[in-house]
Amino acid sequence: MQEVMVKRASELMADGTVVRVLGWKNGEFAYDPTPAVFESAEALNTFVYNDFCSSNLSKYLIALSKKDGKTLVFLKPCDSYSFNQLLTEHRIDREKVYIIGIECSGKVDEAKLREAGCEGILGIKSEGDNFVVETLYGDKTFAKADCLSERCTTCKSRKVVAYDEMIGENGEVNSECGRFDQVAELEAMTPDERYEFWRGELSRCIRCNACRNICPACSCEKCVFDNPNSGIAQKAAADSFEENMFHIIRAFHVAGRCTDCGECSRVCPQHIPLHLLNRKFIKDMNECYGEYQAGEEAGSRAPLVSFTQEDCEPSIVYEREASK
Amino acid sequence: MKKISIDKMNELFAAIAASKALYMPVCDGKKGAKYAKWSEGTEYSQAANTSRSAKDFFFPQVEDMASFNVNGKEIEVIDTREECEDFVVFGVRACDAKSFDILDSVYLVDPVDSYYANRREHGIIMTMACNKPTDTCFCSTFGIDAANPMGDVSCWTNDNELFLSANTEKGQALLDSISILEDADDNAADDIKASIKTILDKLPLAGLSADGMKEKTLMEVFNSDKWAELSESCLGCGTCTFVCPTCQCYDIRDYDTGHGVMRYRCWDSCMYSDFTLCAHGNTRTTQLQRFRQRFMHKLVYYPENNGGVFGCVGCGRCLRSCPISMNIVKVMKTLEG
Amino acid sequence: MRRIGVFVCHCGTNIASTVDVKAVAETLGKEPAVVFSTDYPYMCSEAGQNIIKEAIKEYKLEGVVVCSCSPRMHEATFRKTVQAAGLNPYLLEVANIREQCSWIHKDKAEATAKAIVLGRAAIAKVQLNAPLIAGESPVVKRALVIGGGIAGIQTALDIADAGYEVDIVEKQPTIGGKMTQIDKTFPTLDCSSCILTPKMVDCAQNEKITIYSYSEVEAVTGFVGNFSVKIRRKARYVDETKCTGCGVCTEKCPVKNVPNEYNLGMNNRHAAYIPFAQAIPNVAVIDAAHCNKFKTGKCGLCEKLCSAGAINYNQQDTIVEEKYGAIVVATGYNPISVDKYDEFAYSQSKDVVTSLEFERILKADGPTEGHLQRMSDGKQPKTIVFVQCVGSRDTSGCGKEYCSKICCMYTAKHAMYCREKYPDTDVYVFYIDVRTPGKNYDEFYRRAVEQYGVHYIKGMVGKVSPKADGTLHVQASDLISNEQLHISADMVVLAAAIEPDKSARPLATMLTASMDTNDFFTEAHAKLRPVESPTAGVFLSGVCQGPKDIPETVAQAGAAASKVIGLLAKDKLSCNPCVAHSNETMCNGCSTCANVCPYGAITYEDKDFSRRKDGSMIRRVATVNEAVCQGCGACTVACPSGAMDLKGFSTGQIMAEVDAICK
Amino acid sequence: MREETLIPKVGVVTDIRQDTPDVKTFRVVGLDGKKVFEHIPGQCAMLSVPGVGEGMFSITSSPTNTEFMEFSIKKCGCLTSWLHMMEVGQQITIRGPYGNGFPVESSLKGKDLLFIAGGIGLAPLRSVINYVRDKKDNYGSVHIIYGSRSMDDLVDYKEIIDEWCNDPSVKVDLTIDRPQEGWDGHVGFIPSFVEELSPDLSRTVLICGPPIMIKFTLDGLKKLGFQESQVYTTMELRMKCAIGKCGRCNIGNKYVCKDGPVFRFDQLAELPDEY
Amino acid sequence: MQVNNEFKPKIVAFCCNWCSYAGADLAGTNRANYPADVKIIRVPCSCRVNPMFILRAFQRGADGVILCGCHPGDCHYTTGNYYARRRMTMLFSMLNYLGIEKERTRVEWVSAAEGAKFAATMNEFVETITKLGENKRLEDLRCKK
Repeated sequence: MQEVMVKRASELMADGTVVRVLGWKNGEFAYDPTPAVFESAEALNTFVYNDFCSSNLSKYLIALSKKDGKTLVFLKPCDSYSFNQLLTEHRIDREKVYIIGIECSGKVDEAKLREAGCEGILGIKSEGDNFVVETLYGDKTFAKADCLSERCTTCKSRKVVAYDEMIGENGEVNSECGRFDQVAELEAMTPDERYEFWRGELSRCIRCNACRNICPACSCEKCVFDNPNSGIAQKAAADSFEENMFHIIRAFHVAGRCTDCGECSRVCPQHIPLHLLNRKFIKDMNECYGEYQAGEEAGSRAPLVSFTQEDCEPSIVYEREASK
Repeated sequence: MKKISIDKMNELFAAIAASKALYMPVCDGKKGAKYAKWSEGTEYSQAANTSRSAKDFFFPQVEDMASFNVNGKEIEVIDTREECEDFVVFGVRACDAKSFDILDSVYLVDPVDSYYANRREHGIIMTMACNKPTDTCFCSTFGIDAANPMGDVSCWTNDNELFLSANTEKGQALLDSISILEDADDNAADDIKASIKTILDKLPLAGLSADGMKEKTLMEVFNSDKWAELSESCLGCGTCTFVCPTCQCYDIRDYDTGHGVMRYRCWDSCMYSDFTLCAHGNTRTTQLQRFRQRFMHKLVYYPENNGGVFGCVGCGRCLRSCPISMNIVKVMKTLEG
Repeated sequence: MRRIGVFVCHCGTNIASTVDVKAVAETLGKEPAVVFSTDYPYMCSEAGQNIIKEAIKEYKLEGVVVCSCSPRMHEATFRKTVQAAGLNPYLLEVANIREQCSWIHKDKAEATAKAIVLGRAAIAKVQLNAPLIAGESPVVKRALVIGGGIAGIQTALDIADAGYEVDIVEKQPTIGGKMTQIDKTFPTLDCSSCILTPKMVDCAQNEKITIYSYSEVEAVTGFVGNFSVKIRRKARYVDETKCTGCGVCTEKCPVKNVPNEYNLGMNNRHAAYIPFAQAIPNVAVIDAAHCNKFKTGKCGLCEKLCSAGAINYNQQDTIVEEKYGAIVVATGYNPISVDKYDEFAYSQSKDVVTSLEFERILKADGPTEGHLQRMSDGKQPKTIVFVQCVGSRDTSGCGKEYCSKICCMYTAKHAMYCREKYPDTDVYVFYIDVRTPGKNYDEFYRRAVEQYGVHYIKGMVGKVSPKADGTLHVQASDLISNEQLHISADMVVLAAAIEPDKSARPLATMLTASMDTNDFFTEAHAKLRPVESPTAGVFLSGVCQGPKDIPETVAQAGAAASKVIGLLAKDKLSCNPCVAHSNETMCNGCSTCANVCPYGAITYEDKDFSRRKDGSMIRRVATVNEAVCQGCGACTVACPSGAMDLKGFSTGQIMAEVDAICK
Repeated sequence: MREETLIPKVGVVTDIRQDTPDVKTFRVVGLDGKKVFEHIPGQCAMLSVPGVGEGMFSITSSPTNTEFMEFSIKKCGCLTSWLHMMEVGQQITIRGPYGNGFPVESSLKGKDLLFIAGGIGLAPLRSVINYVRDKKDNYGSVHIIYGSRSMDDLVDYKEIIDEWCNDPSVKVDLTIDRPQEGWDGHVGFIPSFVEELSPDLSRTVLICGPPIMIKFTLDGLKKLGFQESQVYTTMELRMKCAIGKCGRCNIGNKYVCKDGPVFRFDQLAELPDEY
Repeated sequence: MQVNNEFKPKIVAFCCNWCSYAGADLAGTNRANYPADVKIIRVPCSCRVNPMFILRAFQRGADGVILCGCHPGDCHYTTGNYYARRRMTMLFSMLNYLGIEKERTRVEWVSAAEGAKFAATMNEFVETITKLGENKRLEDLRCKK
């Protein structure tokens, strides 16, 4: 795959279609490639694509599509949804981007290896459906499927929804992915249990803004939390209220715009399951206003900027809770 | 040197906790480790390191500095500081222990930061040698010996026993106050140290050296053309800063509570776009500048002002938590390469 | 911190009996920013207002809080007061301590405490009030009417009558619309042409009216009082200024087999044609899609024959750009296509016709020259079945959910006509309900039943099957006698539902006027502003707003005209200054705000934010047209970055109120 | 518990003077009516209004003034706007003194001095000018070149005319950017004015003003033959702590609040251009 | 449930200018009582109410927040309350999801003619909040005296 990608990138640079390539660069270890921009064919020597290339590259295109010349980008299915959403919001100039869609069968979460007790990782070898992790304290073998990120185990779609060409087979939308199961589990709890759960999670927040800054939907010129005039600017979760506030407002601001790419949960250094907030909104909107997948189609109208006269009343929240 | 059987660890903890608050790494679900206050039943975690650094103990993410009552044109300043209670932090790794020196060189120089000093004076650090250093560890790059951690008391452990050795008066006093400790031979922990040493040599980042940084002048590093590619994908979040044990920048903010004004300080990150924003402009408007500032500070400015000591302890937290896997190791290697 | 003055009104005893006004004035007087605080029995009285004016001058007040009755009552009064004292009228806040305090609470201590909190909230808000100036925008004294049917014609005539220029844009080669195709009008049975034609001629002759026939609106920009509209004048290949309407070209044109739109395709016309005899403008048009000259390059007969030299095969579409102060939408309707109602065999038999086709059959200039004949064999039908509600009130999803409103009446008309002219005809009408709520309407319907013996049957026609003998077998149910009926009919007439013209949807987008799910234009208020669209300066006339018959349409057309005249009579429009405002340094240009704006007040432009140090940066940012924005604030919440704020109700102001209340 | 410099003291505003349309000078004393602290010329204080913000302002009064401190403040942000709305008697908080100040007791001693200021840039220099005037014996002659956009924008115009211009040991040259009715002095930008005046090369230069003015004036001075090592300036950056700990006001490895705000240009030449 | 007589809830009511604020005025005109704990903030339209305002109210010590607007279909601005309805449904659902008492937030459509409904709604809401007691789950301790 990597070779095909490099080859195609070189060709497109050589024939002048694109002037730069946005992809991943190999890292210090087997598991830490960094998103990178390659401006020459030689630079592509360090181009890498493997199971650890998790980053959603779409957000970088806001800046790159403002530069002169076309940018070649490799988009995974998830990323292509984000790309479409950014197109919808006029943040990316489609003409300045050349997309190669790449098939994706899920990305590996390094944290899963750590959870399984893998420390002192020296190398990771891919052997069929397994990874052999060489560590200072002995080799360990894992089934790849067990190492996938949460978002990949509940992958909503393996279909690249925006591309100029594909490498590999384009996949299908998986409506039975079960991505709302965890949300449903929480919904089934009592309010007290949910309160305990979320206090436990959100109290770990260190307000590093990783979730916000990685989020393709959180691409505001100036975030309300950084704007002293917004009335809610804050730099630290100074108390429990502000921990809640930040995450509620953030989820609300991306509601209907969040494509559920799962980057927020992936990057959280405190491992807060932030996707459960976003998915709650997605699930609610699907249930109340009909199925809607942000980014599936560029130019679509999100539920919160739309309405029907027959919409449910906010009291549905009480009714649903009561009917449990 | 003192020792105690592993089976009696809880008794040791109970003895310490009897007079002082005791904190130690505990397992944080499946998600690594965090510091927590010990109480009966708390289980000490041998994890390589905690997700957040130990700097919170002395430099918490948020702390109140003073409060004000405003009444018409009048202002009353209220000093809200309180003398800190004695506490012990157990299980601090060598890297974090070293980070306190770095924080000290900022906060304990004149004018002394009384908030930090207060906690520092009342805190006792019990370090723990790293039996299982991990791939992201590179403390040896900065001359730190994971086999010989510093702090008020250094500890080593094997499957059977915990060895303790005091490095300071505070540490000695603490050990003296605990009667259940047995005396041990001064070189009782040598085997443990030796075994750690062999692992340290095998770490993937074992050969990493920062010496190259010292060979260049400040302006040479500053003007390097590598910063552009290094910072290209930086998101400008503060993750590296906030998990870093040596990052010490803070912001001072006022919060109007409706019945007074609370002045508090909180961690800030030089990676944030508003870090240097003021009424008449911003001196670092691009992420390149902000990214460069962070690494220049750790690798050039800080050593320049502190006799060549780097502002990094190689704990590896930023290697693990950077959303885009950019980190100080890549920066050092690229700048030197 | 602004210097604030607080004025507490007793409202006689209305406030003072439950609220300790002295205590309120005294307590609020101690608030940090307050430099003057007083109470008075009637703040709204001249003496009370003078206290405010004097205090503003004496204490150099920069903000005024009046604690009194509801702002809905006297906000305007006090705004004038502070303005008279030289302060911006928007630096005033009213704390409602009467309707929302003294009148609802009995406990004096409680009411006083609440009044103080409400006062504090007003003080907190007024601190952040920005001095606002109501903008003014000039009014272009010209109106545009889109659609030249009876609605458009009436509106245009009324506007022109008031002395204003008005343009009609009609996409057909002639104005007149549907009404030209109709034979008689209910309930009086006047001849449709006889009442319409004079109006059409009036339009043509009125010097204030310009008719752009065979033209369409291409683009609309601007806002109330100042719309800029591009009109595409389609090439008719006949010079309108030279053509005398003699008709030679239309007679001699060798292409004779073009389906005639005027007769709904029931007969043919030439490629060069004038839609009908009374067309306005009475000018020929060449149908390029069928003309031999265009298809093969050979012919040019009309050019040779035209003595006026009006034929010009090289004519191109032209774009006219004109400014208007107001726009009236009168795009009308069309019957729905009944092809999908297979059960009625419309596509299988020529003798199953829609009501409008039936209308053409009855009319003297129709395909049968006004003789009631079957289209298949030219025989006079002896049994006619009318089917009501074809596609109307249809909740199956196949048709329209709404009632098309006119069908009951025109069917009664048709039925009555058949029985009168051809008494030997059996006429059946199948209906769900007969709805006749209009002046003389029910009488009309009853005449059809009682005087003319039309068979009205409550029930549905299940199936129409053409038989080999040319009859139509109609299978229906009679819901009242609860039996199945089988009728052998010669003709079946379907009362097809009507729907808004297809051109309405793109037009609505251009005008940023809102539409309902059926593509009818939405009125600004269903009851109180029925002829205005929510978009200022856009008015609605006729069926484009909802199904209507002719009298209603004409009434609404006149109403729309009067609204337009009211608007054009003003030289300048004063705008509500409490409108949204976008901070472009924070704006992402994501269009979320425009999505929720009911008025289309938000537009986007690329702006240069380049800075010397950081290089070029061009960003798309939102701008609010203050003349169009009505200040609802929907955009402020939709905006994720908080770039949108609402003047007079800014985020900061509302939060300050929240803070003060919760303190 | 030890003294904490981050906890401010209360100051009372006892006088407010409108200097220019957007500059006001505030006189501040402690609650006891005395000076809150002593300082050296060029040092700064952190003034704050709780709930509004805190900011660093150079102390414009001379240390030789034993009664009060003065701050000339230009309205440019949230805090300064608030300060401009204050009335006499308002309390604010104050802490300091911070920064190194001008080396009035070392390098500057005995030197002939040239002060070049643009607009509000006069504020930090005013402290030194008056200090030097009050301790005439310790210093050589004083030459002041001061310019602003217009006559109205000349800060402390009254003091300049009444006191400095009448002080025989002080030479004052004023300029404004554009001609204006009622102004018969020099018209033109400071850099070219300085070159025109061609001041004595032996003078030690203290310069303060907008960055662009400093840049061009410095170029001019170098052209005239001045060395970078004889030119001092004072900087202003975003600050929070003012004691070199919060980490934001650095230029390279120097903190403006602690190692500055006064720098010599030869020092700045070795530092990154991030100011 | 034992009702704590000591507890006086703080309730913020956002009312749209055209319907609900007028409805509140009508309640006053009709002398329809409701507790003084309710304080009204006038907004042009229910769609002006940002979730931030609601959270801010809780932060500052409110125990309940109610939003009143024109009945759906009757919005002065035609569509404002439709957006408000969706936004509030989502916000309330999220608050409930976080375990914050769902009863503390409410939306009610009150027309200018429904003075009695306004008063009844407020009475009911105050009663509910009084039963619930002090807002603890979404409080900011710094703002408590």
